[in-house]
Parts: sequence; C-alpha cells; structure tokens
Amino acid sequence: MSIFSKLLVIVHSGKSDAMSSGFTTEKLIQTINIMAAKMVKSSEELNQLDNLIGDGDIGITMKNGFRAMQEKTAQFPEDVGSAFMMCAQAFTSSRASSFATLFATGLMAAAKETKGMTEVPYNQIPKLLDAAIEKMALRGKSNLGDKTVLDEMAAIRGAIREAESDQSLIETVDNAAEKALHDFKNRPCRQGRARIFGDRTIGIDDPGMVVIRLLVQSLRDAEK
Amino acid sequence: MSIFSKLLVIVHSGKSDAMSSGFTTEKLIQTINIMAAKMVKSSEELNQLDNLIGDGDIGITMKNGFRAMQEKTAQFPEDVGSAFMMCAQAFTSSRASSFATLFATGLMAAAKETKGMTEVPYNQIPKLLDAAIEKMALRGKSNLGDKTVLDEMAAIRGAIREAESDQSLIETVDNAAEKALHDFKNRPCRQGRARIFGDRTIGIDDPGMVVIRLLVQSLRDAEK
Amino acid sequence: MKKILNDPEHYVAEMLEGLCAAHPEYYKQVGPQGRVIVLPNAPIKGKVGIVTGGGSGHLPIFTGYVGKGLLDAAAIGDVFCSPTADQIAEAMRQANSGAGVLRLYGNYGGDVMNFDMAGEMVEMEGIESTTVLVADDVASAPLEEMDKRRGTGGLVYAFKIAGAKADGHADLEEVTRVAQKAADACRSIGMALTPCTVPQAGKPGFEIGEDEMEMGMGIHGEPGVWRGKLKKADMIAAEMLELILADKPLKKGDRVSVLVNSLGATPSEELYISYRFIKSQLDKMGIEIVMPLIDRYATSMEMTGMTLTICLLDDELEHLLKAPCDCAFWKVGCYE
Amino acid sequence: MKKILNDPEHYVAEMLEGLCAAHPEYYKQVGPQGRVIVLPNAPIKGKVGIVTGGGSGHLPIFTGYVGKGLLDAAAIGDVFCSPTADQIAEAMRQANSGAGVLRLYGNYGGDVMNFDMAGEMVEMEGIESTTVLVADDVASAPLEEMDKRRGTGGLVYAFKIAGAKADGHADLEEVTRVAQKAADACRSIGMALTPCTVPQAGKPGFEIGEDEMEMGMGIHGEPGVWRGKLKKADMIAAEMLELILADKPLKKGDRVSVLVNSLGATPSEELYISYRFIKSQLDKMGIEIVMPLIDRYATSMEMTGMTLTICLLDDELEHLLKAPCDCAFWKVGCYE
Ligand SMILES: Nc1ncnc2c1ncn2[C@@H]1O[C@H](COP(=O)(O)OP(=O)(O)O)[C@@H](O)[C@H]1O
Ligand SMILES: Nc1ncnc2c1ncn2[C@@H]1O[C@H](COP(=O)(O)OP(=O)(O)O)[C@@H](O)[C@H]1O
Ligand SMILES: [Mg+2]
Ligand SMILES: [Mg+2]
Ligand SMILES: [Mg+2]
Ligand SMILES: [Mg+2]
Repeated sequence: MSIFSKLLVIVHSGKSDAMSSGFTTEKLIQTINIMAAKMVKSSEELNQLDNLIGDGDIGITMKNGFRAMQEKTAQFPEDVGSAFMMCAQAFTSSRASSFATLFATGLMAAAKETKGMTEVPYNQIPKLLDAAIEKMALRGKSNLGDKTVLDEMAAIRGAIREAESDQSLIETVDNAAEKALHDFKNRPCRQGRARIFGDRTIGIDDPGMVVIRLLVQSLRDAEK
Repeated sequence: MSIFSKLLVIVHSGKSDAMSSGFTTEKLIQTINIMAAKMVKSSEELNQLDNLIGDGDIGITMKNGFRAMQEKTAQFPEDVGSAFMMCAQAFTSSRASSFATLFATGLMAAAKETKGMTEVPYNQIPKLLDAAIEKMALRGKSNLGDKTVLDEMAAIRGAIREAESDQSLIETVDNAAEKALHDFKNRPCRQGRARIFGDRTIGIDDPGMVVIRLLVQSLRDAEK
Repeated sequence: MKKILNDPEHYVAEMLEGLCAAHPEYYKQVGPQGRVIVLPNAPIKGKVGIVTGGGSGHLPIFTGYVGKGLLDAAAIGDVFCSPTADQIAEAMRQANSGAGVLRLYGNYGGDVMNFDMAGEMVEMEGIESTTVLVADDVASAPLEEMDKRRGTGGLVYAFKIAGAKADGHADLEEVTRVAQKAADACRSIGMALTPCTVPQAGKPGFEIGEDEMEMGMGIHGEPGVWRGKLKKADMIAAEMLELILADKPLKKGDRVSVLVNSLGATPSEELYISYRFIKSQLDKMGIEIVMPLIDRYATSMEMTGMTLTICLLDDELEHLLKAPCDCAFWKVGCYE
Repeated sequence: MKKILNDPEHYVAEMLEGLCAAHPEYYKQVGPQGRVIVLPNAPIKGKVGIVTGGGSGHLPIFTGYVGKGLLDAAAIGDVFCSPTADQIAEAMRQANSGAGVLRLYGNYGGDVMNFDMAGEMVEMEGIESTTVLVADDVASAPLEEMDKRRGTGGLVYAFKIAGAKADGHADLEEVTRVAQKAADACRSIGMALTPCTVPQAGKPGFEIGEDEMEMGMGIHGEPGVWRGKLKKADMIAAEMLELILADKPLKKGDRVSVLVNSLGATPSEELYISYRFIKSQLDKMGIEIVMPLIDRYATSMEMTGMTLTICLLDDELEHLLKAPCDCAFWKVGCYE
C-alpha cells in the first residue's frame, strides 16, 4: 500500500495503525519526491495553460518550487511542523508568484498545526487541509467558487469526508479532483491575472486547479 | 528651335542673334517648367535610387524644389540675377538636403554672375556653369572625380566646349551626360551619405549625377 | 528574441548589478538574492520609510525611484513577477528607522499577497507598517470594482507625493494619508501597438496584427477595451482622455498633472505629438496643466505603446509634486 | 508603420508644438516654419551663444538639449534631414548676444553644407561665429580619415562641456576650444538590432534578419562593420569597447565618462546589463568611470540597439561635465 493510500485509508477510518501510526518527515519527503517528478514532467504543459489566461509561468513556479523543497529535504528535522515550515520557505524563496505564495501559505498553515509533532496522526490530515484552505483564502482575499486552487482543494476535502470505503478513497478523491475541474471549466475566473480576461476564461481550466489535480494524480499513479 | 537648343547653339557659336539675343527671366521660367515636369515624373525612381546608397529622398527634394521655384515664377523680376536668387531661396527653403543645398549654391553662383542683367548673352552661359561648379565644390568640400553631381556638370561643361557644330550641340551634351554616368558607374562614391557604403556603390549610379542627366534629357526631349 | 542580454536567467541580477554600479549614490543592493535595492543612507533617522516592489522590466519603476524625496527601498522580482515575501520584508527592515514603513505598490494579485505576508513577518519584529495600493488603470475594472484595478502610471505620482511628504518628516499616518490621496487622485489608461518579450519566456507575450492597436491594454499585455485598426494620434489621445474623464470628471478651473508615458519603444517624438492634443483639449475645458511628465516613467521593456495618467491636484498635492526629488531617472528642483 | 502619429507630413511640426507646450520654460519656437527652438531668455547678455541643428527623430538630440548650461538654440529639420541654411541662420541670430556664436553639430554632409552657408549668411550681418564638428563614430571612417566620421553620442558630451564653459561667460575662443577638446576626447560605436521607420517614408529604413545584429551601424541605419548572428551582451560590449580602445587607447589611471545610450526601443535594463560588463573591463584596466550616462540621450526613434561613447577626461573637462545643466531631458547638479 502506498503512503498516500495508507494515509487516506487511515484518515477516513479515523483509526491509526501500528505499523504506521502517522505522517512523518520521512513520509513527507517521499510525498514531495513523487509530486516533484510529476511537476517536472508537466511543467511545460502547465506554462502553456497559464499562458492562455495568465503569464505562462505556473509550470516554472511548480518545477522550481518542488526542486527547492527537494534540495532542503536532507536537512528536514524530525519535527513535521518544522519540516513543513522549511517547505514553505523553500517554495516562496525560489520564485514569487501568486501560486507560490498561496502554496507556501498552505504549507505554513500545515506547519502551524503540526508544530512539535514528529508523527502526525493520519486523522488530523483533514484539519491540516481545512487550515490551509482557510489561510489561503485569507491571503488571496478570495472565496470558494472563484475558480481557483481553493475550489480544487475544497473538492478534495469534501471527497475525503464522503468516501464510502477505505479502499475506494484514493479513487474517490481522484474522481472528485477531476469532477471539480470539469464543473468549473465553464465558469469564469474571478481571481488573479485570469480575472481580467473575464468571460474569455470560460472553457479554460484554471491553472492552479490543474496543479492540484495533477498532484493528486501523481499520488494515485504512485500507488498503482 | 527650342530655347535650350538655341541657347546651346549660340553659346557654342559665340555669336548672338537678333531675335533672341540672350537668356531672360521668361526663358528661365520656361526652362524651369520643362525641368519641373521631368522631376515630378522621375521623383519615385530617383528616391529608389537614393535608397540604395543614401536615404531615399532625392526625388522628393527635386520634386519639392522645382515646385517651390514654380510657385515663385509669377513674382520673378526682369533682373535675371534676382530671379536666379529667388530660385535658390525657393529651392533651399523647401527642404534641406545635400543636393538641395548644392543646387541652391549653384543657382546663387549664377545669380551673382548675372546680377543686374535683364538679358544674359548666351555666350556667358559657360561662365555661369563654371561659377556654379566652383562654388558647389567649395560648399561640398569635394573634388571632381568623387562621383557626384559635380562630375556630371563638368562633363556637360566639357561637351559644350568640344561640340563640333551648332546643330549637334544638344546631342553632344546629351551623349556626354550619358557617357559620364556610364564612366562613373563602376567607381565608388566618395562624398555624401553614399561614401559610407564604399565599394558597395560600385555599379550604382550616383543619384545626384542622375538628376543632372535627367534635367538635360528633359531639355533635349522638349526640343524634339 | 532581439535583446541585448546574456543568460535570460541572469537578466535581473545583471541588470541590478549594472544599475548599482552606475549609481552607487542612489542604489545599494542587499537582501535575499540581492533583490532589495535601498538608499545607501537608509534608514534615515526619524523619517518614515517608503517601500515598494514589483516585477522587473518596468524601469524606472520600481527600483529606479529609490532616491531622495522618493522611495527608501524596493524589492524587485523577476521580469513581471512579484518579489518574494522575504525580499519585501527585508526591504521593510532596511527602510525602517523606527518611524514606521509605508508599503506603497501597485495592485497586482501576487504583489498584494507577498506584501501582506511580508507585513505580517515584520510585524512580529515590531515594525509598524501601513499599505497604500495604487489602482489607477480604468481599463482593468469598472468603477464599481475600483479595488480590482491594477496600478500603472499613478505609481509615479504616488511615489513622488508620498516621498516628498516623508522627506518633510511627517509621521506614518500623514505619509499614508497623502499617499492614499495621491493614489485616489490618479486615473490612467494604456494602449499598445506591439508586445514585449519576457527574457525567460523567449517569445512575445501576445500577438497583434501589423496594422492593429489595443486600447486599454495592461503593461504586461493584459487584454484591454478593444483591439482594432491603428488610429491616428489625435483619435487615440481623444479616446484615452475620454475614458479617463468618464471615470473621473474634471471641471473648469481644475489643476492637473498629466503623464504621457512611453511603454518603451514609442519615442518621445510621438509622446509630444500626443501631449499636444491632450493639452489642447484640456485648454478648451479650462483645465490647467501643472508639471506635465512626458517620457518613459513606467515601461514594459521594449513594448510599443503609451499610457496616459491624469492626477487631479489640490494645493497640498501640487506642493508635494513640485518638491525636490533626486534619483538616477528623475530629478525635480534642487536639494541644497 | 506602427507609430502614434497623425499626418506624417506634420510629424515634426506637431512634435515641436507639443514639446514647446510642455516645457515653455526651456523651449520657445521661432524662425522659418517654426523650426528654430530657442531658450526663452536668449540671447543671454555677454554669453557666447551655442547653436546646434540636425534632423528630427533623435530626441533628446538636438532640440532637447536647448537649456541652461547647454545650448541656446537649435535648428531642426525633417526626420533625419538637415535643417535649411536660413533656419540655421535664424537660430544663430537668436542665440547671438554680441559675444559670438559657436556652431556645434554632428559631421553629416548636408548639415555641414547648411551650417557653412548659414555662417556666411549671418557673417554679412556682423555675427561672429566658429564651428566645431563632432565626428566621434569610429565605425564610419578609419583613423586616417577621422574628419569624415559622423557624429553620434559625442554630441552629448560636447553640448554639456561647451555649454558649461559658455555658462561661465568664457569668450568665443575659449568656448570653441573646449568644445573642440570635448569632441576630440570622444569615441563612439553603435550597434543595431532592428530598424526604425521615417514617418514620411512609411517603411523601415533597412531590413535585418530575425536573429541578426549589425555592429557599427550608424544612427540612420548606415552600414557598419559586420552583420551577423546576435551575440550575447557581454560579447557585444567587449567588441564595442575593443573597437573604441583600438582607436583611442586608454591607460591605467585615466578617468573617463561612459555613455551607454539606447537608440530607442532597447530598454534601460539592457543598457545596465551592458554597462555592468563595460565597467568590469575598465575596472580591470585601472580606468576610473566618472558620471556614467545610461539612458536615451541620442536616439533614432524606435530603433533597437545602442551606442557606446567613451569620453576621456582631464580636470577641465571633468569639471565642466559635472557643472550644472537643466533642460527637459537632462539635469545635472543645481542652479541656485
Ligand atoms: N487571489 C487568489 N486567490 C486564490 N487563488 C488565486 C488567487 N490568485 C491566483 N490564484 C491561483 O493561482 C493561479 C495562478 O498562479 P500563478 O501563475 O502563480 O499566478 P501569477 O503568475 O499571476 O502570479 C490561478 O490559476 C489560481 O488558481
Ligand atoms: N559633399 C558633396 N559634394 C558634392 N556632391 C555631393 C556631396 N554630398 C552629396 N552630394 C551629391 O548629392 C547627392 C545626394 O543628395 P541628397 O539625396 O539630397 O543627399 P542627402 O539626402 O544625403 O542629404 C549625391 O548623389 C551627390 O551627387
Ligand atoms: Mg502565472
Ligand atoms: Mg507570474
Ligand atoms: Mg538623400
Ligand atoms: Mg536626405
């Protein structure tokens, strides 16, 4: 069973298991590596998407951001909160862009929630996700429904809550991620650079949403 | 017999005739009109030539310059010298360019030579041409052989001197004008904007020389 | 990409190195990745610090306006990219003499998030700060959504006016008040004829036909009000003026400053042709122009086009606008 | 033709109208066809008048440098065309306070003929005048034919230095001497990436490949030393420096000013990238840079490219270069 799948299973069931009672720095590093590979591979595709309704840089942002985190993993402390904080710093300092700042804001929220813990019980993960969404919305002065990264994250959060069984969890999350993208495609972007394009964003996926969707996909693929 | 032909005949023979004992303001106006028509017609062609080794404006210069002179002809006084002076002023003030300044310099030289005369004996015309060439060379700080307007004018001056008979004069001048162009074609321009193109001007006619060649042609054609 | 550069990755670093080497009397390079440019004598005792920031590629904006009677520090990002929050935080630290710091910058999403984050970072260190956003581009959102408008030429007036106020050792509240007043007094509109190329992207930011212009386009190539055949200068100026006046009506007797700004490639000659018409229109309306600014004040590298900004003055703003300032790109009056 | 203009025929007239409307404190429009721009308070009693002239399309050159501590009057032609002799003559009359007039301009054939003619015209009116030609472009003729070289960035130094000397009420002989000294102290070289379009011509002055540059090209597109693939900034700067130093060797301990000038579209960012390298090379040679000028000082409308000028200073030139001046495009120091 992959880390992510195990993570989700446990998150959903609410019970911890003996072998792997929680999310550790080591697991964080593994997760980062899986996601980083996906971001490197998808970088150009993401740039092109951002180019349609933005400045064409979200692929660079993600590639550089994940590389910056990878460069720090060797120094990650056992304290998961501190490790998350280092992730946030690596991500922002590599390159400033809306998404980098939002992503770092989310990581910082997670850092705060997990400060001082060497092992984060899996069932606390939804709380981390909630905290991240909340802080990111504050930072972006944006609301759910604006067709941003937040909507994709909220869909994932919802899927975790509603998944019917442990085994189907990763599928459910993956489907929800895909569905959210689809649902928002024909709505206009109301935040960021894309906002200025107004109705021209209808029919185009929001780049930030696609990033989250790809990250989920990378975890699902890793499990196969 | 056209004015020009008569002019040349008499210049060459050195004798004046009763009917038309000299060059008057009226004849100056007729000459200007003939030349102006040619310049208007050749303007674009001249620009294109100047564009090869210069800034592509000599056609505009000539068109505007002759038009400016034509606008003044109604006010030309009987004094040929003053009329020439008005020509010079009209030509320079319409548009500054090397050729306009040189042409005006030549006209001013002619003005000085003919000041106070209402009729200029035809046999004085070579003197006017000499004066013009001299002053233009001083103004342009240039020498014969530099492949400029001066070389074309010098060739015409030479042809007048050497023409074998009155009747053949216009033909001789016309041929000399054509021959000078041909002789200089494969030499490099050593003055003006063209100089900077150096050997790239070999094989290209000097625009200023072509102007003079066309003016002669207009007089020959007017006679036919 | 027809640019004079070495590695696109080093474009900003080399540009800043050259800028600071050329004008060490105005610009000192410090901070994370050298992306903070600060007045050599900052922080100035007792003076409110003014900090800005934003993407590179807009010289003189942002870095260029660090100077006497202007800004104390700027955090500068990659071309058209926000600086990072820690760079902004460092700029604030450098500018802070204890009298507090005004964060004065353009209303772009990424910048706002990073300036907010930086503000929170230094707040914990005891640095008091305020924010004024310049959001003057009328083409970027309707009047009802003014707070969504992006900042453009109005930044120049806000920098100048707030800088002069801080120069007179007003307190943070006062400096913030006039900065906001200046920002509110400005309206701008842009138009573009050709795009520019972000070095790291290597290709033009947008495409536009050989005979086309875009009215209302943003300085990063954001779409505008309409795109169509290139009009004559007077028609363009008339429409720009109209769009501004529809948003902020002026009346006889008003005094304004006017900024006719090249986005880069548009030469001064064309700015003056346009100014000529704008002045004639304002003359007809009985509006007086004070200290017109006609040059490159806020650019997008080699973009062809211009922006028009009108800043409605009162006595206070006029006085501050005319007060001395001194940086490598702009000098007003004299310091003695 | 992507330009903001009305009728190309009125390009210069409207540009001058806008310029004088914007800056009446510096520029007054007089003379035949309004093509003479003069300081409003000229002629200045007891002061030698300095007059320049040349084609339009090069702002700030020529007209823009009419100002305090700079020029008294300029005669301005159509785009890239000489002014007429009677326009130049009128500029000289306007500048003449009785102390004589220096004709200070660039070595272009048409200009020389017209300035000479104008000189002869006003001589008859009793105006004493001298000539200094700026001929600093090393690419335009070999060292043996220096007198055939065209004028470019060196004009800026000659204007500034002669202007400062005249400002100190030196006599015509002295002003002429330092002007000549400044002209002799300068060497320049240009390079271009894209052409510009003369409005009346309506199409670009030359063609050049998408990945090509031309080294040594003149400001009107005159052919240069070589044309080939666009090189990296440091390679370009190194070659430009080399061409200048081959012509005018510098030695350890020399003091120079450096002008890195955009021909129009090339943004300040790229000038600073280039300056960074030039300074590093001169540093290595032990040559000190004084008052570097990095901006648009002499342009060709929207041409992409730059010129590099090096002006070797002695104490006298340095002092005059740093003296105050004030025009709409350039301010040095303070008048008080
Ligand atoms: N104010 C905001 N609130 C929430 N999400 C935002 C906001 N602004 C941008 N985003 C998200 O960031 C994505 C764009 O990121 P990025 O390309 O880094 O932006 P930029 O290049 O404009 O700084 C958008 O697709 C959107 O999902
Ligand atoms: N110094 C000079 N001496 C003699 N003739 C010259 C000189 N300079 C230019 N010319 C003549 O003028 C012609 C170019 O005229 P024109 O196009 O008006 O020049 P520009 O546009 O460069 O001012 C040349 O073909 C040459 O015949
Ligand atoms: Mg983006
Ligand atoms: Mg971005
Ligand atoms: Mg020509
Ligand atoms: Mg010409």
